[in-house]
Amino acid sequence: MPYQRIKFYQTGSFAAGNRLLPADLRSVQSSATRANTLTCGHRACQGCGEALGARYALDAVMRATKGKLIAVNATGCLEVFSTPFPETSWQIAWLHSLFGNAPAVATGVAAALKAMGRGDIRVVGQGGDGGTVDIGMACLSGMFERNDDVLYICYDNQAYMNTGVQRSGATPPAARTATTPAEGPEPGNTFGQGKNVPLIAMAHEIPYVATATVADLRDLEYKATRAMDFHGARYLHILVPCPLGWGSSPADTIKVARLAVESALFPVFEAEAGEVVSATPIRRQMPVTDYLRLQARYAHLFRPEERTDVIARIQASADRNVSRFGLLQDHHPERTRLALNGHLPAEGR
Amino acid sequence: MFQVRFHGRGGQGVVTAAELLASAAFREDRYAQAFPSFGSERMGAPVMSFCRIDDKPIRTREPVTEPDALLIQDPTLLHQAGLLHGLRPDGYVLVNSGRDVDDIGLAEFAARHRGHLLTVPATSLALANLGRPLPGAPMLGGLAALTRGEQTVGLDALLAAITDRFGDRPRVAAGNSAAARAAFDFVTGELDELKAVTHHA
Amino acid sequence: MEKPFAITLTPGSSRANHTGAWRTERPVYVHNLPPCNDACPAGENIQQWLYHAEEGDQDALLARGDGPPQPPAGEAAWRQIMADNPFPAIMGRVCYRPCETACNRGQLDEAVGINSVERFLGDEAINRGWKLPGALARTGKRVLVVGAGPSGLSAAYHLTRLGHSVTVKDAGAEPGGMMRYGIPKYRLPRDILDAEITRVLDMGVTLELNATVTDLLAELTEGGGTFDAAFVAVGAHIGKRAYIPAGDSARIMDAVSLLHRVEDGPAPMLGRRVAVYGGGNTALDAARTARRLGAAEAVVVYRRTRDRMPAHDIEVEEALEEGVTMRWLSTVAHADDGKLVIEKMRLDETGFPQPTGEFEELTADCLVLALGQDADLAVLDGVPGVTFSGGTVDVGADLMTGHQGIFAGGDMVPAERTVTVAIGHGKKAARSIDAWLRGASREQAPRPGLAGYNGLNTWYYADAPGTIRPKLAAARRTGTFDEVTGGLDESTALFEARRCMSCGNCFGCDNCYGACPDNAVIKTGPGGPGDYEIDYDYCKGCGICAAECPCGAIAMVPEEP
Amino acid sequence: MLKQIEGSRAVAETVAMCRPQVICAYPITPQTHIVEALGAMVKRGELNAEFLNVESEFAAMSVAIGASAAGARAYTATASQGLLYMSEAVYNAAGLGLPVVMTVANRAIGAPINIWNDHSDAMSQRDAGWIQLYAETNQEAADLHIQAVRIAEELSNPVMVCMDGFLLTHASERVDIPAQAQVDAFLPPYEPRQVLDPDDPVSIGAMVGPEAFTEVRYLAFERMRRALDVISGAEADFGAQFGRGSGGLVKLYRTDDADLIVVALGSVLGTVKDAIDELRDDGVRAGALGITTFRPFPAQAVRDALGDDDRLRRLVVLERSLAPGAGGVVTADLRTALATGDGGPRGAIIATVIAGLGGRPVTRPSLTRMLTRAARGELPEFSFLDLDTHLVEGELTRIRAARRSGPTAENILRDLAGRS
Repeated sequence: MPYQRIKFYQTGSFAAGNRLLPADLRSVQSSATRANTLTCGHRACQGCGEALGARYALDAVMRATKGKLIAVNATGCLEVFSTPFPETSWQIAWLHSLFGNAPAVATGVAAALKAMGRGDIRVVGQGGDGGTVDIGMACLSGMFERNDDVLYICYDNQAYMNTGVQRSGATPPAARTATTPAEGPEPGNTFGQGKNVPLIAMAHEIPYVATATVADLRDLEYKATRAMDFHGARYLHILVPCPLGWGSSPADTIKVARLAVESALFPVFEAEAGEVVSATPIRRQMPVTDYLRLQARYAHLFRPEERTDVIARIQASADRNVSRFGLLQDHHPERTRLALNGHLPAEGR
Repeated sequence: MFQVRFHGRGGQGVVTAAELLASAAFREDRYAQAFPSFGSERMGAPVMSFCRIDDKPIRTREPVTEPDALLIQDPTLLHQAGLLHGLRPDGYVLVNSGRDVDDIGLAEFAARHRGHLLTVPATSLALANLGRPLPGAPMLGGLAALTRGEQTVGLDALLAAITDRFGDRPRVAAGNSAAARAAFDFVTGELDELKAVTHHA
Repeated sequence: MEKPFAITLTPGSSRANHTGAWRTERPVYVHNLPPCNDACPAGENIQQWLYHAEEGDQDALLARGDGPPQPPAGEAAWRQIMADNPFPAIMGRVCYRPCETACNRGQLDEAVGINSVERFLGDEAINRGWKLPGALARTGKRVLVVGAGPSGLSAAYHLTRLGHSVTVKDAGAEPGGMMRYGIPKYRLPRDILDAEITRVLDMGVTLELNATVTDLLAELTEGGGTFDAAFVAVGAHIGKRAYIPAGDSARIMDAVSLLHRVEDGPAPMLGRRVAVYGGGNTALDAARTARRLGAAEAVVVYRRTRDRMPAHDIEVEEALEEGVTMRWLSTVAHADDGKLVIEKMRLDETGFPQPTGEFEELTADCLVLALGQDADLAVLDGVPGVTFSGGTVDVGADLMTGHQGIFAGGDMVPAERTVTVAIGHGKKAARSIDAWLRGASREQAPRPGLAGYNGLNTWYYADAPGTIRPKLAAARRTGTFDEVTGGLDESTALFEARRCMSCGNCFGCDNCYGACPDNAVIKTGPGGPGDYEIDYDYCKGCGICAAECPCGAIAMVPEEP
Repeated sequence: MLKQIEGSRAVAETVAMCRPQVICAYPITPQTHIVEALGAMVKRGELNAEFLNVESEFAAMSVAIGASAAGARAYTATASQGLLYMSEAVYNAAGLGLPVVMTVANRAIGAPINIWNDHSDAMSQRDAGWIQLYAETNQEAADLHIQAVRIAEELSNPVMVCMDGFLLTHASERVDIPAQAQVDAFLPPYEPRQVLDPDDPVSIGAMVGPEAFTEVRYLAFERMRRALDVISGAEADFGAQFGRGSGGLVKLYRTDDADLIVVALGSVLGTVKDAIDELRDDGVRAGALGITTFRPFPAQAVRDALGDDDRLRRLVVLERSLAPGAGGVVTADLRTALATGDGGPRGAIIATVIAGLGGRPVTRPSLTRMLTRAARGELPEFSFLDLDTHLVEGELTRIRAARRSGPTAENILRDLAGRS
């Protein structure tokens, strides 16, 4: 099912379902027979973006693989809330080993399947941002470098939520965490830190890298499905808001993710063999403050007085994304590629 | 039990030499044990390896401290402290050198170990036959001659071991074998000469 | 598989853990009142019929082989309109569209072209000859309707559907009242008018034309007549007269009679220059008609300014397009042969026009007065209990006059005088009469809350600007009475219908089903409105479903302790 | 088939015959020759398996965990720092009950960095839940791998085969390499107890709280108890199949009438046996008890081996690792074994001798000297073999003299240099 913006107008073009679409163009999540890989009764917080993102992604992969799927999970919120003895919320073959080794364990599963002649079964490795960009980075890079036949999915909620919201390598600048408190002249996380794992993944020139959020289900499902068209190492980075850690309302989980995209703070794109091939254009660009204000982790930017200086730096990074990925035009892969590879002037450099 | 200690420099193949000797002994239905002086030495550094040969299983794993034979693959090591340390009174010493024992400053030692200390131009023999300065095989050929194969190994077993070791590279096998045979003949000749001299005296 | 204790678990076993206990608020599906429905004087369920219309008739998008062939959804939409309003084709032309003014989409890009879709459906019904469902069982009750205007015909239509026998008596030669004698052809072609009236009559309504009711009570059973109840809607056909000093030869007529004569008599000779005095829709109709009757100049003289004009903007725009000119802040002080004396006015702080004493001349062969209309209340004169005030009949909320069994509506009761309002009165009266005949008092269903713009999540709606209806070129208008505004074709009508955001009512987008982190929304059907249930065993009450519902059809309500 | 062969090569060839499906490794001295050989076999197509060059030992064990959970026979090898680096995954493999087999080419642990042999690495993982087998010779090293695969899969528990780095891995000696048919006959195909299967999905690796964690651990303890029988069973079957004794729980050497018994693990037993013969020639009734299976600790087998009459016995535990602040790791287990259960000698006098740390040769003369003292009852309860007392005294004096005396290791090296 190729992902396409709906070309004809009718109510709810971007909604999960839509009775006016032929069944094969409706989303996996709209199907009454979706796999529900992560089912009811899990112990995630109210409005958990990770629970949502995991089901979105894995249900799509389950459809793409006709149910022939094995998932490997890093330690973290997802693992803890889904499998506390004696109950599991997973309805697929699922293995949890350690915090930092999910990519390697997934590699082992894939290698075993190959050795046993079960190439029909596909493997997904998954973890949070801590397990991916920090403690799991070596294993992830190794999996990429060997081009093992694994799709690795990072559910990025931008901090160590499982342990009580400590700063991770994916925590954005100025965000408050338990280890980057809103104190002192530069409150929250320091500017100029953190790593962009999608770009690092692209540097490995693996077949497929993509970013997505829980705000655009159709885009996310397309990418999870597209990833399964490839063999070798693939990486999907999904932004999943965390009401607890971000201090946002549980009801706003999807809204916050949407604003992250519409403000250009989280560029949504896909790359093949190290080259960006498409960037999802922003529908209506929003100022970053619309995004920041919804989250208590940024409250110090607005109270007691508004930190216009800090907000300006954040806006600058959003603007940089706009020019870097060409987020404001209907996507021009060539232009985006050039910008990303530094051949075009990009703002905020 | 016959114990050999090999002295050489990293890259000269002392470990291979020890293993070749062991494997030759194995061919003669004897028990053998070969192992390097386990180190992280790099190319050119002084290194040792060991070989034990016995008629019954060998259990000990300690380094050879009282060798029955010393194979010195590089004469520049001769004046290294403790090189000859622990050599048994009736032990053998074979030095890789084109010069006479007297010229390498071992005259006095040679006098005490008459017929047990010899030099053999292993490197030049290797160059001549193999085309590479690897003295391992000729040194073993020399040892076989020096010990008359009694306590160590016979030439045939040695040549078989060499052929087997380099089985996948026939040219190398042939070269090493030829070098070993040449060294065997050379040492045999030297010994006959000594015998003759003794006879005249 | 023999599973190692505790380390390895059975899939889906967490369903034993009922997380519903975490909930402090629960989501519930609601139906809120869309602003269009709220604003419709005829009480149409616009959101509902647009929903049907969205699917289109031979919808190429649905003809992809999935599912059985769809019934003509356009017909379903039309029936939905007909439940409240018997004249979609007329509405689609003459209604002043309060629905579109209220439409939430207006705050996103442009209001949905409800009126144009209604017209498309109305025309489709005429062209395809769609039939109405049969009426309910006959009640044996007889109702007299006085006046065959929009209000009377609407009442007749609804009463008939309710099973009553209806006779309509009208003083005119043709049915339709103001729709025929007040609205010019170029706004409402007569074939359309006739077709929709005929459809009503074909239901078995008895129509008596040229029949003026002189003794209403005599018609009723109480007066020895045969009717159990009456609905009076004779409209307001008497043009207001104002005293204007005029010379003997001055040619003055009123707009109402002008429009009436254009319809059924020899068209009056107006001359080259025509002045129309007044600021209402009728004034503009008169001016535009004058142009079509050959007047080179048509000037509208109005005492106030444009922003204070009671006429609707569309009318003013179209009039200006057709070369009609305006004289603001002016009154006619004196009329003479071939010329008028105009006094300039100014607005005082209360916005009331005051004379300035400045005069000027305006050449005009004829002066048309469009100063409003009065209702002919004669039919109700002397009926016991019936009272009047300000030239209109006093009625209750159920449109019943002071006399039991006699109801009134349309232009003769206090209300905005539009066709749509009149049609609404007809429906309301019909229901009241039905209730009265059954000896019941009609209880109003409680009005649900209004579905405001802030309750929507508009991100989910595709960007879609509105469709412009084709218009007859201004040059070709003045010569003829051809219809000015064109209609939409099927694709553009479908497009317009699909711009509806279904405010306050589920349209089956599956968002709640998809967006629940706890899989606590159950799909009970293929995915249409109301095909969902909340599984309160697992719903943690996060509220994402409500927040992400595009049309605001889910509400979060506190859990009772 | 008899071969004069390097230990690493012998192990590689034997492991290949066990038909591993996934082999993963990260290079570390002295394990390299084993995985190099296996890698070559896979490349040449002689061995039908997936060979992965991973980025760390942590990844190596993680790949093995994934492969094993997916139902494949998984093998890896490491040593020293590598074993510590994968330690988290080592515990995890055991916790998940995955029958991974791993060779540990025993080597010391830094700092100071040291590539030579002792048992510090394996001993550091003794409580990881793995079965630990120690090879005395390269023949046994090879044979133990065949048994390890069978034991691991029968119990669904990982097995570590420990062979002394360099002393065995790099030593060329006579080894009887079995025929593939023999190995196949001894090793049934892998039938996993639990497996990741999309057609019969399960969640492996749940989080277990206080309500059940103790029970999970108890079951692991029970499994280890059962392992004692399984290991003995494997030893017996192996003997029947291959016609030679290898593996098992413990091995005895001239212990029948012995009243001086050396307890040791691994290749040092060879030199110990020579020393014992020498002592016997001098009339000392000495013997040796080799512990092949260190985890689970074969307490009963040890008690039985040492006899239960009232004769006074002196036990010398030769430790190849040091538990700083405690003493000897093996000694502690031995004392527990003798203090509990049925039988076993009463009042045995136990002396711990730390020997052969970081590649220090354990020579027969030193052993003989030490054991002679032991026989005379002159051996202290705890001592180091061949400790350069002069050297350490020098450093200790220096430390007492000045607080900031610099790194001990470097000072010692300076002293050594100064001496020669």
